[in-house]
Amino acid sequence: MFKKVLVANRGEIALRVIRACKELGIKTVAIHSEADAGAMHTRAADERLCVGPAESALSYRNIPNVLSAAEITGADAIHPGYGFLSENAHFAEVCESIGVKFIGPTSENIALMGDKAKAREIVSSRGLPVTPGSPGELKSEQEAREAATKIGYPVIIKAAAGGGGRGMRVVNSTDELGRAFQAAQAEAKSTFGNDSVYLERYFLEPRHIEVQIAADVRGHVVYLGERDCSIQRRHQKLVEETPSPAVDEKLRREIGRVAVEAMKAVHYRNLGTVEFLLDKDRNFFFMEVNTRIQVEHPITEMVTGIDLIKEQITLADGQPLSFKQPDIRLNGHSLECRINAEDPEKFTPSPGLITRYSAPGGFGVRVDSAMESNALVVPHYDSMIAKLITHGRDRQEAMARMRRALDEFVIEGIKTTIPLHKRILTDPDFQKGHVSTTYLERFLAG
Amino acid sequence: MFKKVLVANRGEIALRVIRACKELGIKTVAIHSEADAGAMHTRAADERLCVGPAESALSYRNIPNVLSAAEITGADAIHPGYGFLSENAHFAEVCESIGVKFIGPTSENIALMGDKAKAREIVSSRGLPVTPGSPGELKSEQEAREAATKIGYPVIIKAAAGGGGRGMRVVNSTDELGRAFQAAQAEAKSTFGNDSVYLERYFLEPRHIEVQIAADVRGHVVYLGERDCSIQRRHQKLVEETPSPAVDEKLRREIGRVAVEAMKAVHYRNLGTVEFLLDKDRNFFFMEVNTRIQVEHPITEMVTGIDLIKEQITLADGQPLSFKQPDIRLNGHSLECRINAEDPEKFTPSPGLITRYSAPGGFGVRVDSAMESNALVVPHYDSMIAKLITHGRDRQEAMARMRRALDEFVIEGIKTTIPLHKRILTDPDFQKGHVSTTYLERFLAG
Amino acid sequence: MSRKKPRKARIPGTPIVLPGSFGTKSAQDAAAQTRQIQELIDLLKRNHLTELEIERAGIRIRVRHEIGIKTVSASVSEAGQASAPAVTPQAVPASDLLEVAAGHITITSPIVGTFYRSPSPDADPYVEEGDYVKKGQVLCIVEAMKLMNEIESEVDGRITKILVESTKPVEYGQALFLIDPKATP
Amino acid sequence: MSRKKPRKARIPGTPIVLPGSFGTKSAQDAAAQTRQIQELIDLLKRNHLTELEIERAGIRIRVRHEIGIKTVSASVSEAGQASAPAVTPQAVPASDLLEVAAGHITITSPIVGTFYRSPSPDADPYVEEGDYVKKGQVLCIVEAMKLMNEIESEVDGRITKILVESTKPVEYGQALFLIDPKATP
Repeated sequence: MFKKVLVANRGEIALRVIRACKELGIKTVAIHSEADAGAMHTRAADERLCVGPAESALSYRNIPNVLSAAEITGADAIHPGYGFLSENAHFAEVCESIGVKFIGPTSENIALMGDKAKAREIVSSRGLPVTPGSPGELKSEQEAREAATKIGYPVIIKAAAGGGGRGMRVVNSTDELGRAFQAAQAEAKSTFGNDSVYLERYFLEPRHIEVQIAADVRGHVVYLGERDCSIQRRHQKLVEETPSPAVDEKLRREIGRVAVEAMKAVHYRNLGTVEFLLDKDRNFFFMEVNTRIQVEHPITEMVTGIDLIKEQITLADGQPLSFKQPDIRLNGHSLECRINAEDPEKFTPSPGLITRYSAPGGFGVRVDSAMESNALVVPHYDSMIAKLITHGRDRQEAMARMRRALDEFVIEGIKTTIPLHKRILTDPDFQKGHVSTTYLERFLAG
Repeated sequence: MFKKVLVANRGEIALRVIRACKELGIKTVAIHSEADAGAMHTRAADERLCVGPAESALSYRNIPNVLSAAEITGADAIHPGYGFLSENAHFAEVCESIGVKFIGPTSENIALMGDKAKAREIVSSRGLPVTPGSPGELKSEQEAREAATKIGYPVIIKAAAGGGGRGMRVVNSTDELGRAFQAAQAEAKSTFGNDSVYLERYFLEPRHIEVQIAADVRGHVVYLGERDCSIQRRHQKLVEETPSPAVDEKLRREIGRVAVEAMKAVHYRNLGTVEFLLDKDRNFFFMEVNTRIQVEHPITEMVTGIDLIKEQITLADGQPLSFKQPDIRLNGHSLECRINAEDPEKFTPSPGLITRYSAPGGFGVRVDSAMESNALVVPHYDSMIAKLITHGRDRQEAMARMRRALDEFVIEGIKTTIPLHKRILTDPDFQKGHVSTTYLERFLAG
Repeated sequence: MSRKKPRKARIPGTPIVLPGSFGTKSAQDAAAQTRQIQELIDLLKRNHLTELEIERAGIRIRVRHEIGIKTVSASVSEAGQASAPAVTPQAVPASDLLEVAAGHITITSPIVGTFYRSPSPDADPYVEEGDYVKKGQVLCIVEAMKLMNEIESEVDGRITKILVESTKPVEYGQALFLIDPKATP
Repeated sequence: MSRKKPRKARIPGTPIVLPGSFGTKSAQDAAAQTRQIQELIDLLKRNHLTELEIERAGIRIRVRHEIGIKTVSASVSEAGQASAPAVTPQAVPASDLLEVAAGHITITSPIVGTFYRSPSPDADPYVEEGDYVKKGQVLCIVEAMKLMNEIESEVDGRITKILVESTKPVEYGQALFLIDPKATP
């Protein structure tokens, strides 16, 4: 087993990884930028090291400094968390080359899945359902036009290297295609340095369903149920839950089987998430694979009882999966609300000093956060400051628990999205499970 | 269902009950003494009311004031928590007579189980195993001498109305009996106002195993696994766990069956705990029934997923049990550490202002506490200020999680038992599960 | 201590007596104490507490914020030179409590119940604002568990304020009347 | 801004310059600012932080507590009359940072790596305490990822203190040398 893990991240996920390491008896090294000196994650670790100024490109994303930090502290593995270097195939490769274990999939896995068009192609070639779309990269507007006509409007143009909604354009008719294609290409180029785009059918009111999978070095792959992440604002998830109100046992097994096959096809290792789109007629289509631990992983932990971060670590160490498919039983229901330091109506960031912080507690309530009273929310990074997770015997109980936990949560000094979450949790459509990826937009407008 | 519940308690259990009511959509009334004005439980409730000065006899135990509080606030039920009025049969009876539901067993259940000797007699008469002892009250020293000779030394003399170690005397030989009998009688008289005593065999290094049961008005009784509460100091529990390392599936079913039969014999209603003594040869003996929710109930919630406080409320409302015996599956392992405001070596109380309070979080960690930064631990009541509960897939994981959670727990300004818990959690005997009710005494001496 | 008596009929109200001074030994001490009290008040407000009590070296300071009434009251009692015991389960005797207000005595409810200003719905109120009352005179009834508990005045004086409406619930220690003990008819 | 350069050989150290004053406009302002800084320092210490930065109405205050070195340093920079932007992802230019110490300049490590005082194990150290150095002179090497990065002095002056032992790891921004820029040979 690893003796010392360097955690190449900050905030709640860094703390989450440090906690898992402590429980496994592994020493930890925290890295931090100058803006994060004294942040909770640095105090929780056994060692800490400043790796650069506030800008993440010069600190948390600074590969030479991060690797030097591992070298001089004698860390034998690096956990990248999510964001930053977590889906950087080059970083994973360099780690491997200098003998520091990258806790995640192989660099080949990351590189392959990073090319969304190629990933779709491979999955499709195995006979698995992918969203109807162009087989690969669209070389020209003409190609795009032909593909769109074949698939049928509306379609969506996406950047191959994309994510987070950047480089995407919805096209409703042939008239709109030319301009949209050029705009998407330009945005892909400027955002990702790669103007490669592809095209898919655009679904109205689809659900975002993702399947957590885990794979060991022997090639065993297990799925751990799905997560419904349909509640998004500008492709940023706000509320997640498992099981999905739209997925029954039969559909769960089907989607799970597809996810496992897709991962086997690419010789996937460690943890990953296969994203699907579920349409109103319960057809599901492969979208992409996230090759990192995800923000919303705790809800899967709550219903399976399995610590996914520990599993990542033991899998990276070459150990077999600690469970087999029949061991995975989904107990009850779990919800997660992402609490962001943002104005709950205008969504403008609200960094600053937290003058009072008091997290909810009691049965079925979990808080993953690196905040506390008198902590400073620095403006340089992601605005998510806490994940509030509840678990109940059923969806009703998980929701009731979330409402009372949101009521208990005190964060003063900055604005947060807690009031928005309270509104969502009392919305009749949400309570009935009638949501899709367009739900929040309508909810906010209404 | 009840519209409004008055919570006749304070501290973490009052908050626990208020949380359950909120999740059930029931309004709450907090009562408090003058010393507790502004305590967290009063802020969490919908209404609050001062019922007397600091002394609990004049406030939390003041039956007229508590009932007046229910009357003037229009509460239709009272949850007594543990301690205070929770096992007062008279209080339960008065509640019933004025049409306010007492959330707990019937007053007859409480009265019967409050007489420990009589309870043993009834259980024994059903052919269920009770600790070998006098059949009922010992009228004279001569009766005690005869009973002890029949059972064999060592024996323990206990107050019939007793609890918490008061009025107990261990007798090793016939020479010691006379003095011990008189002393136990005198202490029973002065402590409980009743000099009735009985006598049982005294076991060396037994385990304290208790079974959680739940019963509805139709007479269905279900057991929810056992709790091992062997780690005690002067009969005060410090660490509890479930499942017990000493109980396997077969023994669990046997003890569970006995517990259910005993409760059926007395027409028990609502939640209760049947306490057993488990000797080194895995023989178990009925000791007594606790007719209240217990401090350590959360560990049972963690492994069953069932909210016991909500179950108390719905059962008191006359609803059927929300589960059947086959629904009860014990998932994983759970531990609880009681954090007391005490010197961790001398056990002297340490009331005062908590200058900084930061509770641990993350996966598998639950904190039940009504404390926060700048809260005052008043000297008038119980010293327990927090319950730290962990859950893991197995005992190893629950222990590792407890160690890291204890490391994370920050309580400044007063002394707490956290350092003692850290020592226990790293003790090889504890880690192997080799404990008994004499464990802590030896551990503290060693 | 009258406020500790269990419920029974004719329980006299608990007056809160206003002292001449905080009882400190010098002007310097007084200033330091004022600052300390201000700090406690700030702490109290900042933390949304309703009561805060500190006891150290024979000085006991208690700050209380009645959320309903929106006033801040502070009381100080000095236990002499001897250092106070670490644990003091006893409540402060009522006569040591000070009301930082306009020199009035407060009659508080010794029990939880329902406040009635008259012996029966169609009877006249026991007292009105502006009335002069004698020590021992019945001021009101607090009903609890069907028992009518008459609350008496403990001082001679003039009722300057009736703080609770008839038929309203009252908690333990709730202020019912303000009496000016210096007023004479 | 030299401190933002990616790793390469011969990265000059980042001096921290001591200013003449805090740059405030009047004595009154200065006093208010001192109080404010003191409050920040207290907040910092109370919360075991190592750094706290506040930006408001064109004033930027940054307080930092180097846990290793056990000194408290504070820096203030004024952005003029215009109200500062709410979000400032840019680091403060090095020349605006002030070291509240004995008038010395600190040479810090611009990268994470291993500190070496000499070019090879059997070579003499680049500099010793007491040496006079010229701007541009190599003071040490910080090795990272098998690359030797020479750290140069940015000023003329005398090495008054070497703060790190050879072969020890250093983090980004760690102080390596103190230089007295007023000293002349």
